[in-house]
Amino acid sequence: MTGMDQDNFEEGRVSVTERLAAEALIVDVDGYEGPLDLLLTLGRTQKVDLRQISILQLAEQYLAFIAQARDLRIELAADYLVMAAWLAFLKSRLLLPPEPGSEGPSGEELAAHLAFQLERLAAMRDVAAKLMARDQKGRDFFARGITEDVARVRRVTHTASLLDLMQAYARIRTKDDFRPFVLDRVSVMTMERALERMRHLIGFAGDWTDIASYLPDDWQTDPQKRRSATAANFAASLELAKEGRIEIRQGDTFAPIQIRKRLPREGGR
Amino acid sequence: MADKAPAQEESLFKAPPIAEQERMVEAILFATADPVTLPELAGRMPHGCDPAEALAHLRKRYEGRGVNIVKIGDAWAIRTAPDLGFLMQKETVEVRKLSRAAIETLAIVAYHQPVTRAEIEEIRGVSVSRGTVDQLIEMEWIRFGRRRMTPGRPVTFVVTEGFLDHFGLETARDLPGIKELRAAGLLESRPTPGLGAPTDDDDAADDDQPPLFEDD
Amino acid sequence: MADKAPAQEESLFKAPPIAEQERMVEAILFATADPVTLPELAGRMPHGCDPAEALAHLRKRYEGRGVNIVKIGDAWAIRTAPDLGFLMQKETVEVRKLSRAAIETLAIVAYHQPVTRAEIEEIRGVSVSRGTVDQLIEMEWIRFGRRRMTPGRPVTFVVTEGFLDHFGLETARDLPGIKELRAAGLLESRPTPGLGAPTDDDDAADDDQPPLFEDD
Repeated sequence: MTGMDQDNFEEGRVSVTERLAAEALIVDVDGYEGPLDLLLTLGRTQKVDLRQISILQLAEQYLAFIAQARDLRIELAADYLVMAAWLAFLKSRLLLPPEPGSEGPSGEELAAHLAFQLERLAAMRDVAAKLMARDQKGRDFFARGITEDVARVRRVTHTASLLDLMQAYARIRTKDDFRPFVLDRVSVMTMERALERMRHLIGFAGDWTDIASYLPDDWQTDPQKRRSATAANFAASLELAKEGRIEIRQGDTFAPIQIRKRLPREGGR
Repeated sequence: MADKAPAQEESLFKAPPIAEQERMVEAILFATADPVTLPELAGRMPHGCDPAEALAHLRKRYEGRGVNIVKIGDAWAIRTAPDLGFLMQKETVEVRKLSRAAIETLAIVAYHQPVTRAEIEEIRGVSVSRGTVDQLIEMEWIRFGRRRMTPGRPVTFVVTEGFLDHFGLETARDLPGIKELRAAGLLESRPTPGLGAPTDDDDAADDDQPPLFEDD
Repeated sequence: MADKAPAQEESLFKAPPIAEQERMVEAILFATADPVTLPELAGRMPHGCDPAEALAHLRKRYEGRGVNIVKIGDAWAIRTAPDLGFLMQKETVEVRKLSRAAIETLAIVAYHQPVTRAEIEEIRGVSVSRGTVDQLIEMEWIRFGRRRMTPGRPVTFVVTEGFLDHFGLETARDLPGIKELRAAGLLESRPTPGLGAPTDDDDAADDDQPPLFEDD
């Protein structure tokens, strides 16, 4: 496509100045936002309204540019070469009378579309500049500096269904193996009570001691009382451990749970 | 304000009219992230401006408005009028399931009312935290009943109308009994002879406060 | 305004007088940097309020002041008067420098929206890098619009409310020069002779993706 042009540019015949001028135009080829942008730039050199631009002339300018770039061994992206091929085709369409019976759009139609594209791109450039020249937030006008964020007051309401209620009650009732309900307060040891007791005792125990040994004597025989006291003691132990007053260990699953007073400066449990 | 502007212009050579200064102070107070002091205002406004005067005008202008010019330490800021603070809240209601402790306590109160705290603890086998009871009272699902005529005269808890309403019960007696719970598969079927609903022996003494329901 | 309040009170049972509603709108708009829609206003004001009416009054009240009530899309905000920007050097935020490609892409989206990537490329005559689009999306100036009902169902891009806010536009119809461009036929999508409309081949693979985005 550019073979005929290349002949005109023999290495020796290009003067240094010409060469520099060409380079100045071409070296910046990366600066062009694609072939359409390059065409627009070249079109501007025609100094005419884009509506009256000579597409034929533009095609020639473009092809010359590509030829120069090649001559200077500048790598051109494929886009530019595709456009060159298309413009060469357009040029031939514009110059030669249409072949009888040939299909497809006429050269004029193609040229008009290219002119439209150039005009549209130029217009978008123009409005883009106008847009950026507008007053901008954070530069020319400002939003509120002290914002009072809307406090999201999260009101939590709790709910339960009748089923929840019944299940809860059933849970409590099954816990005790359906023993007839009696208010046998005497056989329940509260954690508070166990805690109170253990707080005093813990100081006297030397090394690791089974928590079972902390059960009061009169709570050890009756299984119900023993169970309650054990649970209370265990809960109290956890509480004391949480307070950092004792350490708890259990050798294995179901092995005796042992506690001891926490010794200062000794890690581990 | 407009009538003051010319006088101002004479005395402060080249300074913008006071109405204009007021606009400036307004914009600065609005856009600045922190309260602004008078020297800061003066530093940002054109030479010869009188920010104190402009501020006084502005302050007056915002009197009774939705936002006011307020002094914070040595500095000035625009703030929401105190009476409109409620607009700065957006209430979102989050519904959560009642905790296990609360629902169990509630169930015990419902089935055993009137019931004392000690009794609740005995039935649950663990102590009942104050928070749990308070929460149920706050939800208006339980309330204090009559004091028990036993040593220490402990207060009792009963369920409220609100409770009945929420659970769609006409009376607490409508709560399904143990047999029905079992039939519904809520209790493991392990019939124990003689087991009924709670018997509440202690309540027998409470003849001044009739039990709300009979067991099945 | 005060003279209108009683009538208002009659027509809107129990709603606060319009002057009071105006204060409320004022407080709400002052409290936030983001535009607030009428439904949002109504949601925060007492029942029966007419924020649109209150806003109209308020807007008038702030005409010519240091801060103005501006409309941005469907929402409202207070912004400093543009002529006072020079006072705000301290508040100026360094806007990230946009590349020429990004600026052009933004303008094309704004003037041609909803527009597909293929259409943007057709207008610029060069492929649009993912980074450019990503940057504009990240700045919240453009977003995905509805999918185009053409083969491949390509996604489209539209500008956001944030874009309108940033450039002080009430709607995209207020874009500078848009009428002239339309009159000149430069906003039409004209197919390349002999080629038909742009085909968006690259988006063809996307049609398994449901239309995530609505266009407004």
